[in-house]
Amino acid sequence: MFAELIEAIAKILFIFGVNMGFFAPILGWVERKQSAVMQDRIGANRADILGFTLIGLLHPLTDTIKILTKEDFIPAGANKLFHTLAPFISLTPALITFAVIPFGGQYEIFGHRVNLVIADLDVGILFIFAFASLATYGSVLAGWSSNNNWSFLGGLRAAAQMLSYEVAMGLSIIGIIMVYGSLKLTEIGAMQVDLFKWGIFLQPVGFILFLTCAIAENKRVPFDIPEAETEIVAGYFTEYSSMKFIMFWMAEFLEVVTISGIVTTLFLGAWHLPFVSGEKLLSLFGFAGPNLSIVLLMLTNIATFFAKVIFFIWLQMTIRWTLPRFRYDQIMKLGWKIILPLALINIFITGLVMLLK
Amino acid sequence: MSYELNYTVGSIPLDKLKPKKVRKNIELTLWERLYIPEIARGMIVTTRHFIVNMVGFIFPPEGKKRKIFTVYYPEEKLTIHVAYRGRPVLVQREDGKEKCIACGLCERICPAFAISIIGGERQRGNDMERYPVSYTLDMSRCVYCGLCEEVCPYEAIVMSNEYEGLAEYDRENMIYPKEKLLVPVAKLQKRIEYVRKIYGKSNYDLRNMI
Amino acid sequence: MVPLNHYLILSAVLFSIGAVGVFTRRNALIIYMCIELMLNAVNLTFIAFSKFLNNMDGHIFTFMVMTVAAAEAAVGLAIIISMFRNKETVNVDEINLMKG
Amino acid sequence: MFYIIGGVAVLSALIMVTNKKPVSAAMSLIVVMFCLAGIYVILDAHLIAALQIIVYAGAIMVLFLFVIMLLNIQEKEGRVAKHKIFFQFTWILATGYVFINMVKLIGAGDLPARMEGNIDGFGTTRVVAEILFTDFLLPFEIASILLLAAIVGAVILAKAKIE
Repeated sequence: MFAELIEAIAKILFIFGVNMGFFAPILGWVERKQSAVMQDRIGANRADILGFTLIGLLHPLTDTIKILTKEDFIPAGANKLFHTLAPFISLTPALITFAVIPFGGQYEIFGHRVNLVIADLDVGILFIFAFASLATYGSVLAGWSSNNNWSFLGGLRAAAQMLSYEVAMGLSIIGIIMVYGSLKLTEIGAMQVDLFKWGIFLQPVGFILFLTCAIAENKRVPFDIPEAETEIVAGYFTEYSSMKFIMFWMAEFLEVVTISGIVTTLFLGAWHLPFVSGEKLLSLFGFAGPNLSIVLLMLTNIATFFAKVIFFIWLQMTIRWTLPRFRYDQIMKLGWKIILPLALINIFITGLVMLLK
Repeated sequence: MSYELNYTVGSIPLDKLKPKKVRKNIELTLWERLYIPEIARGMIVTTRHFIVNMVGFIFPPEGKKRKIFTVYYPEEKLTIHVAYRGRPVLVQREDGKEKCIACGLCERICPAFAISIIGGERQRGNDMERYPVSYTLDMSRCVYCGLCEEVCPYEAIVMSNEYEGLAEYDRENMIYPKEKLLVPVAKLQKRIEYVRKIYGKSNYDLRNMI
Repeated sequence: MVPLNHYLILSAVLFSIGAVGVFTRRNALIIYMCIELMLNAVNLTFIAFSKFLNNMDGHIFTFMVMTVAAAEAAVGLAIIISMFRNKETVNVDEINLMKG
Repeated sequence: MFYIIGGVAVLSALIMVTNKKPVSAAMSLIVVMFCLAGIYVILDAHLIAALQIIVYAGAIMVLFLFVIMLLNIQEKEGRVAKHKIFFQFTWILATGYVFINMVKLIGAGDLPARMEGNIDGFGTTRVVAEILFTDFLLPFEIASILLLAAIVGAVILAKAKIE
C-alpha cells in the first residue's frame, strides 16, 4: 500500500515535472528557434545572464517574468467569473489527459510491480476524448466572456471547429481500436512490440487523419482560425494578460505534448524500440544484476517514449511553420466532407480486412 | 534634364526581364488535389532548410558565411541607401548659417503639421536676406513623408539617413529646435544630389544661378 | 456504501428541478436544457438500478437515452435557430402560432 | 463522496433553473453533467461516465453554447403575465406533489438489496459491447437510423431560408 502510494506520487511528480518544468517552457523556445532555423534566421538569442546567452534558452525565463509582472486586466463589461475561469478550463484538460498515457511498460522491480502510467483506466482513449472535448469550453467561454467582438468571433469559430473535428477525431481512432481490440492505452502500447505491429503500419490512413484532427483540436496553424492574428487580433484570448494569458499559452504547448504522446502510444509503438525487443535489451543489461537491469530497461523505454514524443513535437512545429492558414469554410469542408467520410471508409475497410482474415 | 533609374532584378536589367508566366484560375491536378503529397513537398523544403541550417549552427562552415539574413543590429548595421528617408534636417551653409529662407512652404505642405517657422531678416554682405528666427520640428508628429524636402525651393531641408536615437521618453525632448536640426552641407551632399535628380530641382536652384 | 434509495432520491430531485424548469422558464433554450437534465436524472436511475441488480441492461438503456438526447438536441436546436430567424425571439410565450 | 457530488449536482441544477443568463445556465448544466459522470464512476459504470462527458458535456452542451452565442440572446425574459404566474405556480405545486409521491414510493417500495458479487468486469467496455451487439442489436440499429434522421432533419431545418 505504502509502496503503491509512493509509486503513484512519483509518477505524478515525474509527468507533472516533465510537462510543466520541461516541455511547457522549452516549447516556447523551440517554436521561436526552430522557426528561425527553418526560415534562415537566427532567432531569439539576446537574453543573457553575465553574458551567457545559452542560444536563447533564457528567453522563456525572461518572457515568464515579463508576463507575470504585467497587470492582470479584466475588461469592462466582461463576465468576471467566466473570464477568470476560462484559462483554467483550458489548462486543466491539457494537464489531465497525460494521466492515462503510458510512458513505459510494466516492470517487476524488487518484487514490486511498477506500471508506468498514472491511471490505467479501462476507458483510456475515451477519457482522453472526454477531456479533450472539455478544452472547447475554455476557448468558447474566453471568447464569450471578454465582451470583445474579436474574442467573440474567435470563440464562435473555436466552438464550431472543435466540435466538428471532435467527431472526425473520434472516428479516425476507431480503426486502431478495432485492430488492437482494446481501449486501454497500456494494452495497446504493449501490443506494439514488433515493428510491423505498430499502428502506423496497420492504420496509415487513420494516422494521418488523427494527426490532422488532433492539430485542428489544438487550434494550431494551419487550423488556427479561432486565434487568427491577421483577422481577429488574437481571437478568443485577445483580452487576456498576465497569468491568464500564459495559461492559454501553456495549454497550447502542453496539448502539443499530449498529442505527441497519444500519437506515439497509438501509432508509433509506444515505448518499444524498433527491431530490439525487451528481452534482448534485458540480456544486454544482464551485467547489472537482475533488478538493476530491469531499471535500466525501464529507463531505456522511458527514453524511447520521450524521444518519439520529441520527434512528434518537432513534426508538429514543422507543420506549423510550413503551412498557411485555412479559411473557415475550407476547414469545415475538410472536416465534414473529407476527413469524416475517409474515417468511415477506413473503419469499413478495417472491418472488412479483419472479417476476411 | 531627365534622369533614368536603372533598375535591375538580380543581375538582369529591367528592360531585358521577361514576364514570368502566372497561373491564373488554377485548376489543380489530381496529384495536387490529394493535398497530402503537396504538404509533404512543402515540409521537405522546410526540413531541408532546417537540417542545412542546423548543421551550419553546429559546424559553421569556415570562410563562407552562413546563408542567414539576420543582421545583429546594434553591432552590425546595414548601409543606408541614399534614397532612405531618415530624420529631416536643415542644411547648414559653409559659413555656419542655415540655408533656409523661411518661405513657409514646408510648414504649409507638412501633412502632420510638424513644422512651425518664425521668419526674420538679417544682413548678408550688402543684401538683406530672410532667415528663420526659429524653426521647430515636432518629431513626435513627423511621418517621414519627405514632402518638405520635395517642396523646398532652396534645398534647405533634406531627409538625412539618421534613424537612431529618435525615440524619447519625454515628448518635450521630441520637439527639435533649429540648433538641433542643423547639419553641415558637406555631410548631406549625396542626398542633395539625389534630390536634384529625382525632383529635377537643379533647373531652378536660384542660389546657384546668382 | 450508499443505499439505492439515496441515488433514487437524488434522481427524483434532479428530475423535479428539470420539470419545474420546463414549466416555468420561457426561454426555449433553457427549456431544452431542462429536458436534458430530466433525461440525465432518468439515466442516473438506470445506472443505479443496473449496479444494484447486477444487470448490464441499464447501461444499454442509458446508451439509448444518450443517443436520443443527442438527436433531440440536434433537431431541437435546429428548430430554435429557424424559429429565431423567423420571429427574432426564443421566448416560447411569443411563439404561439403553429405556422410561421 | 456521493453526498458531496450529489449536493453539488442539485445546487448547480437549481442555479441552472433560476439563472437569467443562458450561458450561465448552460455552464451550470455542464457542472451537473460532470457530477453525474462522477456518480457513474462511483457506480462502476466507467464507460457510461466517459460517454456522459463526451456526449453531453463535450457535444450537446457545446452545441447549446454555440447556438446561444450564435443567436446572441441578450434579451431578458420579460415579466410574466398575471394569469401565467398563476399557471406557473400551479405547475410548481404539481411538480412538488409528484416529487413527494416519488419520494414516498422510493421509501415505501421494497427496493432490491445490493446483489452480492459483481458480474465479471461490470461496466467495462467489453461487457457493455457484448450485450449491445447481441441482445440489443436491433435497438442499436434503430438508434443509428434515428440519428441519421436527426442529422437530415437538423440540416433541413437549419438550412431553410426566410422567404
